[in-house]
Amino acid sequence: MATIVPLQEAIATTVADGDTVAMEGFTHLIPFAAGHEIIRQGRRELTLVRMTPDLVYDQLIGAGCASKLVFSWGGNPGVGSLHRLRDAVEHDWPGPLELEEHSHAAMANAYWAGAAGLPFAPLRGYVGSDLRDVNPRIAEVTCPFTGESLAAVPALRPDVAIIHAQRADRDGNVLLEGIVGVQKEAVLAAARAVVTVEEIVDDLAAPSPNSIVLPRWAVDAVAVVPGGARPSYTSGYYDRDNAFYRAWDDISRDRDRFTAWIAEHVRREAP
Amino acid sequence: MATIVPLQEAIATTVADGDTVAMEGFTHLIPFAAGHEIIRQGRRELTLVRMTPDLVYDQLIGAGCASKLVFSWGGNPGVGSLHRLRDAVEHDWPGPLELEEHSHAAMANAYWAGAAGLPFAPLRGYVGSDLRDVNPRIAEVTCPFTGESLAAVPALRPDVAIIHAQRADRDGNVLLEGIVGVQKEAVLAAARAVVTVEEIVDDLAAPSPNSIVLPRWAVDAVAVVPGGARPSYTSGYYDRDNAFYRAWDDISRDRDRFTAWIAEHVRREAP
Amino acid sequence: MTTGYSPSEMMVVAASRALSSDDVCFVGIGAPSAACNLARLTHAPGISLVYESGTIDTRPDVLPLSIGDGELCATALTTVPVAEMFQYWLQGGRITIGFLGAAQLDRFANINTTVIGSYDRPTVRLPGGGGAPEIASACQETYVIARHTPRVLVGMLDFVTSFGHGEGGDHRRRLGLTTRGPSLVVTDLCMLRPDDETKELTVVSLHEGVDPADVEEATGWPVRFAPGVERTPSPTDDELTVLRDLHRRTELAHGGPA
Amino acid sequence: MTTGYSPSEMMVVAASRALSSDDVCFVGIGAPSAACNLARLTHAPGISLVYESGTIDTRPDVLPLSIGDGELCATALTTVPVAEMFQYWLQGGRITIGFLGAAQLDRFANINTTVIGSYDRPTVRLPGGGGAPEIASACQETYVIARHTPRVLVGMLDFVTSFGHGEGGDHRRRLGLTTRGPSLVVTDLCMLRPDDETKELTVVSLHEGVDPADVEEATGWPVRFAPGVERTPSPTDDELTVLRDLHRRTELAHGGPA
Repeated sequence: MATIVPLQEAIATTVADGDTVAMEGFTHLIPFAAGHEIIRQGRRELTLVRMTPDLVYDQLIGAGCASKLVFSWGGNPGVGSLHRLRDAVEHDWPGPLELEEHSHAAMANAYWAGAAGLPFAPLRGYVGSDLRDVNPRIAEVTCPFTGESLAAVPALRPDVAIIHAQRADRDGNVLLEGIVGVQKEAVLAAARAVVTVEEIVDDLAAPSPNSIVLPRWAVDAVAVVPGGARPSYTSGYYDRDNAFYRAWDDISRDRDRFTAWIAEHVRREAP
Repeated sequence: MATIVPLQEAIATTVADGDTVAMEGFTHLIPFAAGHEIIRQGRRELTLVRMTPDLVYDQLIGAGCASKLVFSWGGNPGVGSLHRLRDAVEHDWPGPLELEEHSHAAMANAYWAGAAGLPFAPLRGYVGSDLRDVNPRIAEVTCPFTGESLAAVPALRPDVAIIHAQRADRDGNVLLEGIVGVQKEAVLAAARAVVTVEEIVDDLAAPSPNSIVLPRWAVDAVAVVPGGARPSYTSGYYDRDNAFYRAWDDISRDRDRFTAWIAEHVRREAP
Repeated sequence: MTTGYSPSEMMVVAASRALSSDDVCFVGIGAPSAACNLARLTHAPGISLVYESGTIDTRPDVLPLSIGDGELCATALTTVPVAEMFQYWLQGGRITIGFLGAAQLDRFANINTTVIGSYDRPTVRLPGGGGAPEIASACQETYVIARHTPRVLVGMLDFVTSFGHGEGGDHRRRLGLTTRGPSLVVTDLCMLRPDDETKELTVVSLHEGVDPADVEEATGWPVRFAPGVERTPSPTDDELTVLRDLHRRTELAHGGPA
Repeated sequence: MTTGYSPSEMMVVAASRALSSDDVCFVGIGAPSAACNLARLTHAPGISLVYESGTIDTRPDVLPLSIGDGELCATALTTVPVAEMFQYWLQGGRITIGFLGAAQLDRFANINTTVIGSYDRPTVRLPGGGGAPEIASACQETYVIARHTPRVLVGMLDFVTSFGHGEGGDHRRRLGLTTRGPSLVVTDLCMLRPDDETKELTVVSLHEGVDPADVEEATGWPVRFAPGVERTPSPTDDELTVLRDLHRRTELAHGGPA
């Protein structure tokens, strides 16, 4: 059942060293503030799960929080590489990073299976792709009716899912709208769920009966963090800071400059 | 690609004798007018698919349109039996009716698999149920990761799906809202899709970016039929005619009275 | 039986008392819906009611006639597609209590809602399983509400639609089920719970005015009584008032008795 | 090369011409997005553009910098969750044309977007497959857009991220694929299509000012030319105007060149 707590407490009570953590958000609603809090709390040996490791994972990886990454596309969208991710994979800095690499379809299906309480998801996927050879967690399953062979991926079941949403009500029911990505699936697949929100309101004021609403009993902690998705965006609140995404290319290219940036903008600054 | 045509043409060009037809709608938005048109056109030997055969299937069965029913709950909700369905199963009137019987979870998953282009769906289902013994289309599949045995059902892939929706725009894009049931899945699982709507509008005016909208290229025929879901309801347009649902219990109990009702209210009356 | 309330009212009130504000209930139409909404309007205001039509945390002012009434959607926190309801919310293990009705119920709380007689040529074709087979396996526990007659509580089911405790003992565990299964049966005569060991339904509480002999006579097997069987407290004035108001609003809304 | 437009503009214009109003395109960021939106704003107003972030039939006024830009959602007919996008819309077979980019491309239009060098210790770690492996198999056909250099069009891929025609011939059919696969590759020098029989990419059209020798030099394998190779018509004034307006609006909106 959701409790409304400060961000520091939300992270401290849900994320431990060695946990598997899924911070989701598909360009939209990326939980940057929560990621920064994990860096401040100095978590180590995390397995980070995310379809599109964005700047937030580049920062967590560069800050030494992660030992493994489960992902399907790791770039700075429209800009280029994630240099901290590349440095970890290419040069083991600040430490080695194990990769479990999927396609988007497989990751989305793996979250789906986790949310649906299934041990695996079948998909028509990976046909002819070498990803099958480098990821032992891609298997086959045979249709019992047609005999067709399909790909199978194990359900994702993170210890913690962390997402950002537009708002919650005072009971902790959460609303998100716009591009909703795989956030609902990540929350339902995880053992614990943390949601940062722009604001707490009396009434969620769902624009239609079919918006994505997560009931309070599907969430563990809600923390109010206005701007918690910056430099990504929150539809209805603020736009994506494209200039920062471009600037990150330079900031992150150099280890020292990156470290200085984290020290100044993350470690020193609590929200 | 959707074309906007009269109901008579929509049914005549999509539904043939022997077809598998799924008319969906979960209490809400049941496509009665389209069902009546099928009766008027005298279709025979249909396999009718529907999670909850409602009065509309009682009418189609009693009128002799169906030779098989794929379903998971066949009653008059809150009232009692579907007498025409029972008469067909118990006494072969007006002809024998083969049953393929599932649970709701299995039917919903089977539509999901059809929409998702998969040959089957895995589910945690039917544990300890005798339904496994009477339905050969319930199989087992083993998780390639955990070794767990799960139930599997074959994808539903109807020849035609027929639904009712609130409105379409002039291009044939369709919007439904409220209780949306399995209509999206039925439409996407089917080879052909027919949608009756309350009205054609210039702008769908979706209340949120996440309402259920079926793009014009997922639909074959759209027919304007105001009141096309009566005596069920269309959220935002008219309420459920609960009195008719109660009255149906008497009308349908007797073969002659049923036949007279169909002659007067369905065969004689084109919309 | 004391006057002032009907056995059916007693049944609904007794069922409602078994629910708490922390519960997330998968609710069926009829008596389960009445019990869940009575609980919500009395001692369990925080309870979350989920209907298989996709409505989550709904607060209907009148009882639904059908599982997909507009009232359920209009008063819900959110409404999801039916496939999602069964995949994420039921199968995903989010429901604490599933409420089931039964045409036939056996001593291990297995349920038949499919056929009376043979499957291929039934005497009575019942509506079928609907959501029940998976409600019975996926919810953390299930409550059953049934009229107490020998035609309902039978010695042997004609068909097992929804698995309860099977042949008793650890049968659920042997089938790989990790959920608790039927933990309470409420009838218009009494309340029964499965024995800890054998899982056979055992009378734990008799409603006001009901004798053990009444229950024995109305049960299709030699029914057992728990040591120190209790007396179900009669409905309170508040419970009866709220329940009757609910039914009155429902009749008005639906144009006839529900 | 004639003046008045860049090779990159020629590439985007040539790709856009291959699209029609009846197409439903699964669009990637960058050149594919420019080509699809150019088609929508010129000769194919009915085209439906689908982005993997869940936006269906979107009509952005500026090109998205990322696949989940708010502009895509705000101008979409509808937006669906990402799991649904991959399950119902891509895997469900609803997409006529998938657009792919490539870090490396071989003569059978197989694509590498994973690593340069070895997988375990790469020289360059590329972003990875994203949606491409299934776009390559589930769409009715795919178009590839790539810069024409020997580092992109290579003799041998370091890694097959997305399967094209495999080893050629009926390799797709042997793997159970019923879709057509890559049917067109558009570069900044020319257009290539797979040979009907062998499936090897064959130059079918040279852009204005490009000689066969230019293409041979820029291709990492001994590239074949179709008999009667054509000359790609230069961009029209209208195409260039619309494309440049699109880029100008995009730069303004994103605060820098896209």
